[in-house]
Amino acid sequence: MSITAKKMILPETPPLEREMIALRIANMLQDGSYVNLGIGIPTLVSNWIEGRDIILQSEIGMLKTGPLAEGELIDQDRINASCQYVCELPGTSYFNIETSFAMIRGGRMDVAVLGALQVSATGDLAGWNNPARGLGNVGNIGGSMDLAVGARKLIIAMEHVTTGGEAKIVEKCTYPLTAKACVDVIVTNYALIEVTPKGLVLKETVPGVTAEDIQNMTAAPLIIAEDLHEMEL
Amino acid sequence: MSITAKKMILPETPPLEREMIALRIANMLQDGSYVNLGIGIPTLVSNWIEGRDIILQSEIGMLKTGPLAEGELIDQDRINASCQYVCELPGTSYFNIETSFAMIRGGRMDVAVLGALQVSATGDLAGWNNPARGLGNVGNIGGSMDLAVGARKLIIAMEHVTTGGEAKIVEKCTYPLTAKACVDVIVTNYALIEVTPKGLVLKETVPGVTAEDIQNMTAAPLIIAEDLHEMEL
Amino acid sequence: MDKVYPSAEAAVEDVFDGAVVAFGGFFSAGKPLELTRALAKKGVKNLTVVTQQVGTGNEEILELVEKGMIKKAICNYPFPRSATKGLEHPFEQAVRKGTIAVEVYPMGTFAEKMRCAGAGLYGFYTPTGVGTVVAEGKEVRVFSGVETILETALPLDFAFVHAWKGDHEGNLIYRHTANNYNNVMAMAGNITIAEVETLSETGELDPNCIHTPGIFVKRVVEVGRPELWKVDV
Amino acid sequence: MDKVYPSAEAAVEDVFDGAVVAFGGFFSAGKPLELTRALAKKGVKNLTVVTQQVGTGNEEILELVEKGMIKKAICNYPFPRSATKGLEHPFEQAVRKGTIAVEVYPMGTFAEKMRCAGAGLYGFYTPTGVGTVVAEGKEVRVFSGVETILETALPLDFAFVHAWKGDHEGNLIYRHTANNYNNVMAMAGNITIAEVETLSETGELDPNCIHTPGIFVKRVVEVGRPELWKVDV
Repeated sequence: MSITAKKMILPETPPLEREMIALRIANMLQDGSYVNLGIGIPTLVSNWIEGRDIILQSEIGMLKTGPLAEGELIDQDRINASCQYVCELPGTSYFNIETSFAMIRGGRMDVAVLGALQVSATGDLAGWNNPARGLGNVGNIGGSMDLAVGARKLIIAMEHVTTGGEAKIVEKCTYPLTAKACVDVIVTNYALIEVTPKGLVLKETVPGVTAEDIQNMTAAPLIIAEDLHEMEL
Repeated sequence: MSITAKKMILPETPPLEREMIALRIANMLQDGSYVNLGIGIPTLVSNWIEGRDIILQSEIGMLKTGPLAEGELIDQDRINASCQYVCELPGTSYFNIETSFAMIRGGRMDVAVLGALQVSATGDLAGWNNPARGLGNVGNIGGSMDLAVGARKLIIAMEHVTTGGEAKIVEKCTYPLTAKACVDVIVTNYALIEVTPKGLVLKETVPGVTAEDIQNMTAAPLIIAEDLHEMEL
Repeated sequence: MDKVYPSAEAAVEDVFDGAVVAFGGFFSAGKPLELTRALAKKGVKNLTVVTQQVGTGNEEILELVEKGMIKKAICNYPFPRSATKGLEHPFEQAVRKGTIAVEVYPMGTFAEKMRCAGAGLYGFYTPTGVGTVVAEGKEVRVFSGVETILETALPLDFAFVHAWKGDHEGNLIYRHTANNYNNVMAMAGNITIAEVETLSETGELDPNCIHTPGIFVKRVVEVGRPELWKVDV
Repeated sequence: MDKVYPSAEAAVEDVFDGAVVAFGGFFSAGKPLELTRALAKKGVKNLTVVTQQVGTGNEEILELVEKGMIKKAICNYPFPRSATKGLEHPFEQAVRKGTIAVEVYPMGTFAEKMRCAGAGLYGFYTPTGVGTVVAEGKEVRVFSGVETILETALPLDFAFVHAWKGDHEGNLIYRHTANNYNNVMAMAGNITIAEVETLSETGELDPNCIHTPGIFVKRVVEVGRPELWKVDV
C-alpha cells in the first residue's frame, strides 16, 4: 500500500487526549456561528462550548442541540445524528431531513467538524469507508459528503496516525473519498495544520514536539508557518 | 389568423349560464377527491360542492379551502390563489408554496379545473397569454402550467366560443401553450367533449342543440359519441 | 445570537445597487411592507426584484417602479388581470417601454428555483413548461418517457419576508396562507431579513412548530400587525 | 375522507411482491414499528427497502432480512458502525453473501431523491459526491464553476411513516427529531401509510402546525406510544 502503509516515527512526547483536540477546535469557533459536529472526536467539541453563543445543528433535523440527556431527560424522540439522547435549549427548532440538508448544502453551516481516515495534501478527505472492512464501494456515508461539500469551513479532528502507526495525512488519499479539496484545517493529537493553496502549512505543535517530528509522521510535505508556535489550550 | 379568426355559427338556443357549467363539472367530481379550481368559471364549482367530501387545494398553500369569507370572517392572511378571502374548515392545513407545488406536480391533485383561451384537437391547452394584449412571450402564468401538467385529470371550463364569436376549440392552438396534450374533458356552455386518443368526442349537448350545431362552432373535427345525450344538470 | 434590528431602515441599509432582492407575500397575505417601504425610502439602483407580482396587490413595490429603481423583475403573475387596467399600470407601462425587463416562470418552477438555491442545489428537471415558451432555450430531457426541462437555481442577494411571530434568533412562524413565498425566499436569501408582527423571547415559540428555522434568517425587525389590504387585481 | 384503518395488518395488506417500500425514522426516533411488524407477519418477496439503516437501530426490519423478504436495500448508513459487530450482523452478512443488493447515497442526496419524486420532479444537480464513488456513472455538470452530479428521483410504491399525532384525513404532526425521513417519505410514497401515536378528530390539530398535509397520506392507523428503544449502534 505504498506510502500510507509505511510506519511513521512517533516522538516520545505524549500526544493530546481526544478531549484536548476537541478543546483546541472549540477555541477556533467564533461566537454566533452555526456548527455541525460529526461522530467521534468532533462530538466532544460540544463539551467545551456550553454557555457560549454557538449553535449546533444535528442533521437528523434539530437546530440548537443541547447537551446530552441522562436519566429522566432521555426522550427517544430527541436524538442527535450520532444517535445520542440530547436536551432542548431555548430557541431550539425541529425540522425535516430535507430541510436539514438544505441548510447543510446551502452554505448555512459556518463550520463542520468531522473525523477522517485520510486527508491529502490538497485537502481531499477520505472518511467514510475503510477498505479494510472489505465491503467494496458501499459503506456508511452518513451526512459526511454533504457536510464536507456544504460547510463554509471544514475542520478535521483526528489522531495524527492510525492505531497501526500509519500516516493519515498523505500526498494523495488511497481510501474512497468523502469530497475533494474540502478540508480547511486539520487538528490532530500532535499539531494544527492548515490546508492552503500552497500546500499544508504547519501552524501549531503540541509542547515538546518539533516541526521535524510532525513531518516524520506525515506522509505529505509540510510548509512550516513563519509564526509556528506551541498549541495553546 | 386563419381558422380561429373565422366567426362561428351559433345556434338560437341560449347557452348555459357560467354557474351551470360549474354545476356540470361539480357533478363529475368524485367524493374523496382533491381538487384545484382555477380563476373564473372554475372557481364557481366551489358553490356546488358544499357539504360534499371534496377537498379543495389552493396553490397559495392551503388544503381544504372553505367558502368565501365575508364581513367579520375576512382575514387578510387567509386567501385563495384567486386572491379571495376564504374560510377555514375542520381539517384545513397551511403550508409553504414549494410544498403546494410538490402536491400539484407530484400527482396528488385528482382533478384540476381551469379556464382556457383555446383547446386543441389533441388536448393542448392555451390559457395564459392572449397575444392580443401585445405583451409578447410574457404574461400571467400563475399556477396553470403546473396544474395542467400535474393534475391526474384536467377539466376545462369555458365558453364554447370567444365573445367575438371565434372558435376556442381548434385543430391546433395559435395562442401560447400552457401545456401539451393535457386536457381530458372540456365543458362549455353548449357541450361536454372528451379528449381521447382518437380525437375530440362529443358526449353531451345542452337541450335544444344538435351535434351539428356544436360542430359548427368548433374548429376541430368532432367524433359523435355513440351515447351522445343531453346534458343533465 | 441576537438578530434584532432597531428599524426596517437599519435592516435594509446595505442593500446595494444591482442587488437581487426578493419580496415574499401573495396579494394581501404576508407582504414585507415595512422593509419594502424602507428600501424605497433609502433609494437604490438597478435592482432585480423577485416577487409573485409587481404592483397588482403589491402596491408598495410600485414605489420602486416609479422611482426607477428596478432594472428587472422575475415573477409569476406580473401584470394586472385586466388588459385595460394593465395599460394604465406603471409596471406594465415600464415593461412595454422596455425600461424594466421581465422574466416569468410558472408558479411551481418559480418557487422551486428558489428552493433549489436555498438547498444548495444547482438545477432540476421539471415537466412543467415543456412545449411552451417557458422551455425556449432550455435543455429537454426524457426520464422514464416523461419530457422535462432543466431549470436552474435562483439565488437571492436579499430576501425580505414577513412573519407573524419571530424570536431574537430568527425563528419564524407564519400565519395561515401568509407563509406562501416567505419560507422559500428565506431559504434562498444570502441575507434574509424578516419583519415580524410580534417579536417573541427566544424559547417562547413551540420548537415543533417553527416554519423557518433561525439559521436562514440574518436580521429581524418587529413591525406590528399590518393594516388590512384592499386588493384590486 | 376518513382514512383510518382498523389495524396495521389491514393497512399493509396490499403490499405486493417486488414493491419499493420506505420506512421512516432514524435510530430511536420516528420508526413505523407496527407497520413494519405487520409487513413481516404478512410476508412478501423481493422487496426493495428504502431506509436510513437496515438493522442497526432498526431491529424490526431485521425480521424482513431474516425471512428473506428483501432483494435490495437503498440506504444511507447500512451497516453497524463497528466492523466487528458488522461481521455478525444478518444484514451485512446478506450483503457480503450477495443475497441482498445495497445502494448507498449521501444523506442529503438520499433525502432529496425522495423529495424530488414527491415534488413531481425527475432529477437534480448536487455538488455532493463529486469526485467520489457516488459519482460513478453519473453525469457531471458545471454550474457557475461548481461541479455537480445528476441525481434522479426515487419514487416509492409504499411509504411507512410514524407520527405523533394524526387526524382522520391524514394530517400529521411529528414530535421533535422523530420527523426526520417521515415527511419526505410521505411525500414520495404512492401509497403512504401513517401509524400515529394518537388519532385526533379532524379539526383538532392546529392547521398552522401540520407537518405533513393529509393529501400525502392514504391510510392512518392508531398505534399508541411505542416502547423506549434501546439503541446499540
